Amino acid sequence: MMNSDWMFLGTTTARAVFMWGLTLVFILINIFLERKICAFVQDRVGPNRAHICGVRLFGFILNFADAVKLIFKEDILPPFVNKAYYIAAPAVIMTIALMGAAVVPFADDLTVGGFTLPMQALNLNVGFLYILALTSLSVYSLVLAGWGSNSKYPLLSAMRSSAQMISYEISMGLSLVGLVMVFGSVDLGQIVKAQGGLIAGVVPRWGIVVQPLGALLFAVASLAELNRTPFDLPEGESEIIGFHVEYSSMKFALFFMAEYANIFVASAVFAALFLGGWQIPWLTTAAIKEHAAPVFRTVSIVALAAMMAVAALLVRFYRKRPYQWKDLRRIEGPVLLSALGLGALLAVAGIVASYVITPGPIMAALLACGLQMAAFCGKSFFLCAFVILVRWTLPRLRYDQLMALGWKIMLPLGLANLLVTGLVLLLKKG
Amino acid sequence: METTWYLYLAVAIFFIGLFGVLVRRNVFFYLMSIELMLNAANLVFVACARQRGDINGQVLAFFVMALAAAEACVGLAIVILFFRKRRSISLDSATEMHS
Amino acid sequence: MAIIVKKAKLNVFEKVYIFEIARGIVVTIGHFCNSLINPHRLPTLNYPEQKRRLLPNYRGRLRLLKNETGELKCTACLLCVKACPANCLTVEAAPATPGAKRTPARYDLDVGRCIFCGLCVEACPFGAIDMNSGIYELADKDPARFIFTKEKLAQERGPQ
Amino acid sequence: MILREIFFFLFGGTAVLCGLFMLTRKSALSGAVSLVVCFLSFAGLYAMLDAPFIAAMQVLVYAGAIMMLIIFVIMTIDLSAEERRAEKPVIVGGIIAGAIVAAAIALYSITVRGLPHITGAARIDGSVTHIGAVMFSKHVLNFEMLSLLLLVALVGAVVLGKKKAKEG
Repeated sequence: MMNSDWMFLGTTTARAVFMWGLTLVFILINIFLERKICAFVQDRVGPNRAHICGVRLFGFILNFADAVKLIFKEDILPPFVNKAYYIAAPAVIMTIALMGAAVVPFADDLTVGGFTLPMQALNLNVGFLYILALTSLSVYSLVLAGWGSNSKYPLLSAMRSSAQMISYEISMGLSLVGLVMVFGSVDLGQIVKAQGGLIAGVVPRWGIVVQPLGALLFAVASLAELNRTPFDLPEGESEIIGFHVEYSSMKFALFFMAEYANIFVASAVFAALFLGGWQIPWLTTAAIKEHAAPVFRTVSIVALAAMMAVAALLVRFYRKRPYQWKDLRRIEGPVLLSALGLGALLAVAGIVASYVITPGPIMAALLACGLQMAAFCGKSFFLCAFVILVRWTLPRLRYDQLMALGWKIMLPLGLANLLVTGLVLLLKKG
Repeated sequence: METTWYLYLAVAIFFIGLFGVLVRRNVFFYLMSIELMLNAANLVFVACARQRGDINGQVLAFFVMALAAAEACVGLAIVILFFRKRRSISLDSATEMHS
Repeated sequence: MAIIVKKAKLNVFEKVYIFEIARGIVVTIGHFCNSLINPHRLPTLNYPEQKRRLLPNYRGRLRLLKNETGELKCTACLLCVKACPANCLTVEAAPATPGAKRTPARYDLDVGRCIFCGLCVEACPFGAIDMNSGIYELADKDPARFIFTKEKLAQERGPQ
Repeated sequence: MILREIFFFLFGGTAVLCGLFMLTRKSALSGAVSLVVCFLSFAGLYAMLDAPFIAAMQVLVYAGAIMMLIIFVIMTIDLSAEERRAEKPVIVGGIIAGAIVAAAIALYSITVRGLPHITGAARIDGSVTHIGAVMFSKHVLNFEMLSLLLLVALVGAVVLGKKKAKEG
């Protein structure tokens, strides 16, 4: 193999591993967000016990305790199940969830020393068709779980959920066609690049601006595909029984990990299609590269301000708290504050460095890449938080309402959106 | 990869489908075997499209897929209707045209 | 007779539903932000660190009361044992000595069985026992420690 | 390149094995699931043949829609009674058919052997843009007819599947 081949293989693997790792990290983040947002919306405290050396990271550490608990739980294989399907179902859904983020670009093409790397694990030219295909495959997991459990309730739930997912897939695909017509590509990388411009020099040309109805339809359809709350009939933890009642231990956990991974994938795809992906509004890649030092300075100042704000909140909480901790948690405050202080020092160092050092082209490119990755992750994070917030806001739909929404409202709206988009494009052309 | 190999594969798949149509009396297997045969035809289309450098083969394959979707849709509706009338899905019990 | 519930008439904004959803989300975001900025104001009690203020008639673990001279008021009349629906009390009287008051030789409470109903307190004619000891942290790993003897019941004094 | 051959045999072998597996299943759902795997490996073959759009469509339409529909119907129809009354294997027919298949494959191999070995030399652009351009210019009438066919199938399926108010 030639050197460039190795280079290609290495960078591709690195990109794939990055996206994979990001999905896994976001599983943890989403579980944390689910718990904490739920608690705060309901005026509760949320997880605040599990700690490592006293540091609880606002409840994030509970994830690890949870993982340990689930791994060491007894793994029950019920006697009359169809073993192959029963075991395959969680594996299938988890595999598909981890594959989903591969086509989402997370930064602009990185040009370093003559090499141009597309910052996308898999730059397919079928783009979101890949995501639609994966979505349609994930239905099989529910079907296999329902059938393999050899029990009535999972089977009923599997039928319910497969009907739901098939119905909403259509709306999902249809809501994206308008976007594709506007940007003229199905490749997510191209779509994100096309969103870099400005409309009338002010508003970023994001998908949500040019296709508001499409964005709404896609958001609703992806919520339905995710089996998240207004549409969580497949899971229905409180009233109706989900397809995974017969599962236990890590197999059960895999379903939920896949759900949280899918939340990230859906958020990332939504961010890429409608919120400009890695695009930072009013700041193109060229602009970042040109004004690397001032951009870096601004970022450092913003980071410094954010850390100060967090530190202020923390100090306020520790001072107003009406009780004292007697265990290791009493060192948490100093540890967190000193970590924030270290971060603040780094930010100050960055501000100073931005005056002293003039960055070369490689550093500027890396800076642009890093900033765009941060923008992408930030957008995904907020969308994940939004998805979770929606869960704690809206009640569940009834089954007939669900089907009526999918077929009688979303499908006609999607078609109307398509028609209007086509007309506008036609009028614009000539 | 030689196109001929793809053609061999398509033949094998086609005959598996044909065999299924001939042997199985369960109507679901019947339908699935038909899908398998259609897929074999699709494989030939796509392979030959690559061979000739002609995109029309792929377009045809796409059309076949849409056709298969229509066929499965109507076929399954008939299966449901048939099951409602006869409580059976064996083709052997479908020996008369009207009920 | 069936009651026919009339559906409320919805105006256009409510029918479109999206705006109502947005309003709901604003409400939850408000609660979220409020909890994020003022976590110390959340009504949750951090239990082992913070303790609930008990009401005066809160029924905690039974305790034996003493009179002014420091002797148990209990006369081992066994009325509490009779009143107990859960059979958690075991009382034996000490051998009688002439001239002196009867005292219990044994007064065992099995809190594993106790249902904290307070009937024993009501049954006691001498006011020798009460339940407003404020002792409620009774969980233990060893069932043997659920049995409280006379000494233990008499010595611990909660609030009031 | 050896990688292409490995993948060809991987996908092709999976397709053939899953097809055979499908034939020998007693339960319709097992057959359907193995056919899904078969179709997925077909998608892999299409992707190798410079047809990413067809590969995506294979997964979307065949695995995602058609097979899902079949599985859905299998789950809807109560098969327990049907499956208990095991399907009578058509042994004689099977043997005859097998013989025909073997003969046909032999015949086909002989005829193909006569042809020059053809290799995929030309690379074509199977992207959505290209296919779409061809589909909506040269084949636009076919496309419209196909959409009409799908509509007719949709209406037909609804009419057929509709429960009559009073079934005789």
